[in-house]
Amino acid sequence: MVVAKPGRMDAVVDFELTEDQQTIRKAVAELAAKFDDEYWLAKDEAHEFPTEFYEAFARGGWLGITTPEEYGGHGFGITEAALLLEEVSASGGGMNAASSMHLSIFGMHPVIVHGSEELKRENLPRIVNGDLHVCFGVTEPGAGLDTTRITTFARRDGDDYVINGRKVWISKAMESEKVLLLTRTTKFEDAKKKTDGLTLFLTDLDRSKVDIRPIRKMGRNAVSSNELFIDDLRVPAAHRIGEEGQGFRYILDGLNPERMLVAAEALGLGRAALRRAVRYGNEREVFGRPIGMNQGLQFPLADSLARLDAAELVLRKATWLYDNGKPCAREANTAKYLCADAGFQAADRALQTHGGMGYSEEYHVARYFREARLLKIAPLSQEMVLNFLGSHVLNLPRSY
Amino acid sequence: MVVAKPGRMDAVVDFELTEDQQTIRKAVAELAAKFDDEYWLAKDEAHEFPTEFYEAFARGGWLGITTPEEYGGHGFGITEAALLLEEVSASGGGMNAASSMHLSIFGMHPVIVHGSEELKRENLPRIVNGDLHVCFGVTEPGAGLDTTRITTFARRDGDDYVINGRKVWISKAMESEKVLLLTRTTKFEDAKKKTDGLTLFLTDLDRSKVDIRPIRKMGRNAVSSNELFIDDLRVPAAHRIGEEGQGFRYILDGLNPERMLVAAEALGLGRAALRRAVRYGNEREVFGRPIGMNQGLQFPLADSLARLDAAELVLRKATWLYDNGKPCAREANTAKYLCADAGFQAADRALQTHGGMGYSEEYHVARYFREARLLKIAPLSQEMVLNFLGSHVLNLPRSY
Amino acid sequence: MHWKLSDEQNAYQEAFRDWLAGVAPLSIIRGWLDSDDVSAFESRFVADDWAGVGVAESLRGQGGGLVELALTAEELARAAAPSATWLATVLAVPALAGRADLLAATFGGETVALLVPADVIPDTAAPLTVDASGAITGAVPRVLAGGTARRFVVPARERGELVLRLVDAQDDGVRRTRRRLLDRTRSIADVVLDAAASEPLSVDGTQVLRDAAARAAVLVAADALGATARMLELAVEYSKQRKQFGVLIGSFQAVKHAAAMMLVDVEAARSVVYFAAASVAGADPDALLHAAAAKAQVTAAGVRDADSALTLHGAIGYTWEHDLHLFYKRAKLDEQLCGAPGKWNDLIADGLALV
Amino acid sequence: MHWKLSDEQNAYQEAFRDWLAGVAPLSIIRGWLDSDDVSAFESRFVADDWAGVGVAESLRGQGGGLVELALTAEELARAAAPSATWLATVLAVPALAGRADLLAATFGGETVALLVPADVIPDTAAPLTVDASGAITGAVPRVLAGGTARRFVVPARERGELVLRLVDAQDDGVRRTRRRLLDRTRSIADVVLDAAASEPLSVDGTQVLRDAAARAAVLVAADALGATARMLELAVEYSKQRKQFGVLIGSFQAVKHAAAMMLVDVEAARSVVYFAAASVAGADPDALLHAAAAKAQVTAAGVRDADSALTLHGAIGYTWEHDLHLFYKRAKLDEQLCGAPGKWNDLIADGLALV
Repeated sequence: MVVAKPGRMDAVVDFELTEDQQTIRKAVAELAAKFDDEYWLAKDEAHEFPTEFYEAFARGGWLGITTPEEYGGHGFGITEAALLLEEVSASGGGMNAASSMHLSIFGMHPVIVHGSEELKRENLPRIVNGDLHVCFGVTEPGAGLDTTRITTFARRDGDDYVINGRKVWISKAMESEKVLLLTRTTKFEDAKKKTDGLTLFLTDLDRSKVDIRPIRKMGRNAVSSNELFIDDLRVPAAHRIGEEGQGFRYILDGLNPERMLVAAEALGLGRAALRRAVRYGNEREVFGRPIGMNQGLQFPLADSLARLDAAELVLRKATWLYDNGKPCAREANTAKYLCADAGFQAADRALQTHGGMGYSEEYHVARYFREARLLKIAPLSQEMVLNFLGSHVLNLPRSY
Repeated sequence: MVVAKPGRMDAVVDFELTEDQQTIRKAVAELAAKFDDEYWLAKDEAHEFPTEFYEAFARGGWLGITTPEEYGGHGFGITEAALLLEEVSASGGGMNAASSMHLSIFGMHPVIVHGSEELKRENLPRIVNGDLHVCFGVTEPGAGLDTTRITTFARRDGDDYVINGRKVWISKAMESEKVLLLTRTTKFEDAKKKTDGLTLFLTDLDRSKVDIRPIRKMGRNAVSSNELFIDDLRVPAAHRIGEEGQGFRYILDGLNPERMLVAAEALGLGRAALRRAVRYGNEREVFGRPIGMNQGLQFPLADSLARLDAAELVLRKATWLYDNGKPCAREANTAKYLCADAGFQAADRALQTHGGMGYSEEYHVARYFREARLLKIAPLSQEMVLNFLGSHVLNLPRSY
Repeated sequence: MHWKLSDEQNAYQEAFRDWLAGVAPLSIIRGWLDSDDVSAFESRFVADDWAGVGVAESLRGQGGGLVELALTAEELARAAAPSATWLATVLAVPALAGRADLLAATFGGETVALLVPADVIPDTAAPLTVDASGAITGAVPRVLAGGTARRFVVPARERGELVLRLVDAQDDGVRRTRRRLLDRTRSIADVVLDAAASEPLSVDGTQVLRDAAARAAVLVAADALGATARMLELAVEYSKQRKQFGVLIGSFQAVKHAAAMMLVDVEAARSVVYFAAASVAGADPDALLHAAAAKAQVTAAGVRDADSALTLHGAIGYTWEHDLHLFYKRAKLDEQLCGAPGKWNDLIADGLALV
Repeated sequence: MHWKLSDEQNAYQEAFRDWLAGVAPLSIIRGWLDSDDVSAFESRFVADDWAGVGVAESLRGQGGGLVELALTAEELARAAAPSATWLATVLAVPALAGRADLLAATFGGETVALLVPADVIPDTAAPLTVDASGAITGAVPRVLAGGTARRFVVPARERGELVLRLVDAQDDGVRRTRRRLLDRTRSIADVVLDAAASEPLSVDGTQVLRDAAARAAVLVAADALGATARMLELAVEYSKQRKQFGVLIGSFQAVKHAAAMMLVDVEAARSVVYFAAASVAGADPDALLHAAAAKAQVTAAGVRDADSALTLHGAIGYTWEHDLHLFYKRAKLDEQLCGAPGKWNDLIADGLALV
């Protein structure tokens, strides 16, 4: 027995951020703070891309945080990327701010890992300096969450491919020069395995071949979400990423990071909402007494603070696992669920704390609330996370 | 013992709507159905008053449902008024539709009960035929929920009063010709009782004296919410309702009906959202199987249906009590809490059921969701309802 | 529309509540529960003539209907009084229609119970099989009042058809094993029939079981209502005497809001339960949906509110001496009794016309 | 950053879990609980040398710290093992610093406990008063392990200052009354001191109690984590064997989602508990807030998940024979033990800098 008993112990779990990480966090917060809530309110109302904000972060070199140094980036991991997007969101910029750069931060991962040297030299430095806007063309109306069901088809034609199909919920397509486009080069029914026969391209979003229609939506209106109608888009084979038919595998690598980054954005949004709620609770007086003195107001906010902290811990653990090359699907999905849940709840309670004023856009919590709601359905719904955990972690049988 | 034992019993509680009530319900639903979701989406996006809708209901004579017959109305009770607004909201018109006529339905209650014959003859028929739009000028930024704390002051000056002050969250002020305006004619600090010294007017909203500024808000955008800056508005004493100093009492009569009507609107909104969710669940197929077959989707919707039904029962009980001259504060407040809660939850679940599409305005649940959220804070927050019930029904001591 | 109970019903509720207060104060009930023998209460309940209330005169009852039964269930729960025998009987007795002898025996105190598991919706239990001689073999776990019933009404399949047959609990072919529940105010037993003799009952089995399901939903919901209402009373009382930091805890907004939310649930539950009772009694076409909503909503709220009450009481509520846990456990069991909310939600989902 | 326990700690957890499995399977534990005597377990726990794990060597412990204690708490709860004595001791023992004799006795099995109510945050309990002769008089309800402790560490006020004094539980001036809890794996007693003799303890009382509060929060949260993790295991196992309508209930989305939500809570709880443990152990300036968040969040989630587990089990979970209720009651008590979430939320609200 004694053998198993611990003697004097060293520090156990070290939850401290590294100095680099603390510096990143601080610097990002300071830069983001230059763009206040009024800026975001105006951009959201005008449905206008936050160019000034985006350029400031490009100038600061932040867009290349995860890009390898040989292409002008800093080569940091998901942990740092998550800190960046969390702070950007927490500044009050929320999803408008995060989505304006989200893809630049990690969307190029498949290109970095599987792209040709030429493709990388041509694109990555322009991503880093902010000159190149790219959108992510994966989701399709018919495919639901099973990406293997997409039908957008790339037909080989000499040195080119000719692509036809339809995509939906493509963020920032309006503002993008290029698209990271997932297609089928073998039809679902002809593929040996359902995950075979998908091919990924990084190519120009040629407006003469691609009709881009923005979707009217409830929030995050500074960055467009679009439907794409692709009609005979001709793409040189050189724009293909990696091998033909391997596209699904390339995308798959990015799923967990994607969930962690969205979790970070939800977390930041919750922090922003909570900050507003506390400020209002302290400033707003009714009968000479700040409403923040009411338990009925304090407890829900205290609970939200604790929930956000808990969600943050799971997120940090997930990014730490990923950056250390360990399996993290369980933690990444749990973090997405917890952060989206805690973030929305904080926004909802912040709105409630403001009473009638919460409904007015001028207090900004309404904007946070509209944006936070998105994260419970995108990039995948909370129910899908539960399905994943139930099936793949608890090994429960297939659902009815 | 036997004496107390029931012998053969007659029908006990009769929950059936009367024939009149069923007819009203049906007729309203049919008329409202002429204005579809696209109509409301367009009005909401354009921030445009639903004139066509309003006039259709005016032509149908519905605006006078509670107005006494001698003034052109039908003299029905709150039960019928609640059915009307519930169906209007449930049609998909939601709060935009309900708010366009809300005040015409019951807002004139103080005038009917306490107003001069002249005031009634002059205004009520025009309310009924829809020609006269009125808004309700009570809420003030400084007063919170304690109406006695308002400071808008009406100074007597010969046969007139001269009014100065500020109001907030005044629905439909932009579109209104007149305002039902609550003022103080004795300052709070000079009043014997805090509820004394308030005086109510029904007068013209003279744009040269009243600056009306719409509030940018999260939803219900077809009907404006406004701040009013009143600067030396001169009002003839003839526009005063009842006695000077008794205004608070006149308003008080209307509080419970107000809560019941808002509850009905929340209930209708929940029904509309649930209908959409069910339709989408049945239509939307993933892998050749309607998503409505998933328990994970079915149970929350089933639960929402049951909650809405429960809330409806409490609401019916409350309106029945009111129309039968019985105390109903407990039931009216409970109904407001339950309906706002169930209505928002149904909207939230409907949005979730739609997955990504729920976030798009084109599926309308996003609009319901934005509107349903309002009812958890207006006309009073859920927390205030709980405070009321805790203090006045459970007789718990004053809060800290 | 008409939104109140009749004076007669109010009078009945009051009289029954008074009777319970006299015959079964909690101090006495605790004695019965600890000794695991509630027969004293049950015989007194029969002797004082309450057993037939809410049962049609055609069934040798005293008239009245489901609303009276719901009032009875609510009061029994409010008193934490034993009720397995009563509930089992009122659910099973319609199966004895036309059998004057059995009905007389039943209201004389010989409990009759449906031989179905206590945790399923009565009409979804798997029927047993009858052989040519009318002997029945099969095992049914967790039968409400299964340990004390004198007779069982057994859903069985005969030539492919669902029928109800009567088995004498004292038949040699009947073995039963009491199962202890956390809530001791109700009792169940596993019952095994080993070629037990049975006689036919001349009622439409399908119909009787369907009615039993709807009635069970309403009565268990009424039980949860009674338990919750009582827990709210206890929590409010407590919060008016117990002080913290020198002030009554009832003055803390968090406490006040929690209590008010319980009140909201009780208010809603009362409307839902009596609406469903009237709807089932009046054979409204949607009666089953109304009953399902009552069962799913009210028992789920009961569980929620039981936790609130426990939290409002603090540690005192966790002590054996305090009465709260009697109602707490009762509310918890009500959630499962005669089908958990999820099972009733299935029914409601059908009402939604979801595929 | 570094996100895993050390190999040593994992080895310890495993070894302790194995020991529990061998010495205290549920069948044995149930026997102890029914006979209301857990001393057999407690002496074996001491004899096999677990008592000093996580206690500094300066206190005659075996080293390690709050993380090891949290691992111990989690495993004790996962096994539904008696833990009142252990918890009381690890919270009180720092008060004996420098008293080699008492420390030796303590780890020899003579339980020492703080004389504070089990349901308040330890450092918020009202101190008793000491007379000139050092005699203490006063009543303290619901003391953890109050019925079995050999010594009490008593927060007292002496010349306006908070001090800790030691009272021998066998002193004539000490009267104690056991209070039965619904969760029998923990025990409390009301303790009355009637001019009980006491001796001073040479520690900073305020500091010791503040530490005790933070440690209590972490350890009760760890207990809730262990109980919840075990309930999740039980629910998942059950849903993989139990069939309904011919399919495993685990395949119903409603069941799957409920179980997955429990998993999410457990995942979060584990991060929160061990983060708080490390934070308190490392005397992080925000340590108390971290501990408060752990107590408030994890024990509240435990209650939520206990209900989910019960629902997933259906009626079977309500039967005395089934083990679920042991963990269910444990999770419920953890919510109240050492301060309900509301009390800890007060602390967190301060952290929000709300007025």
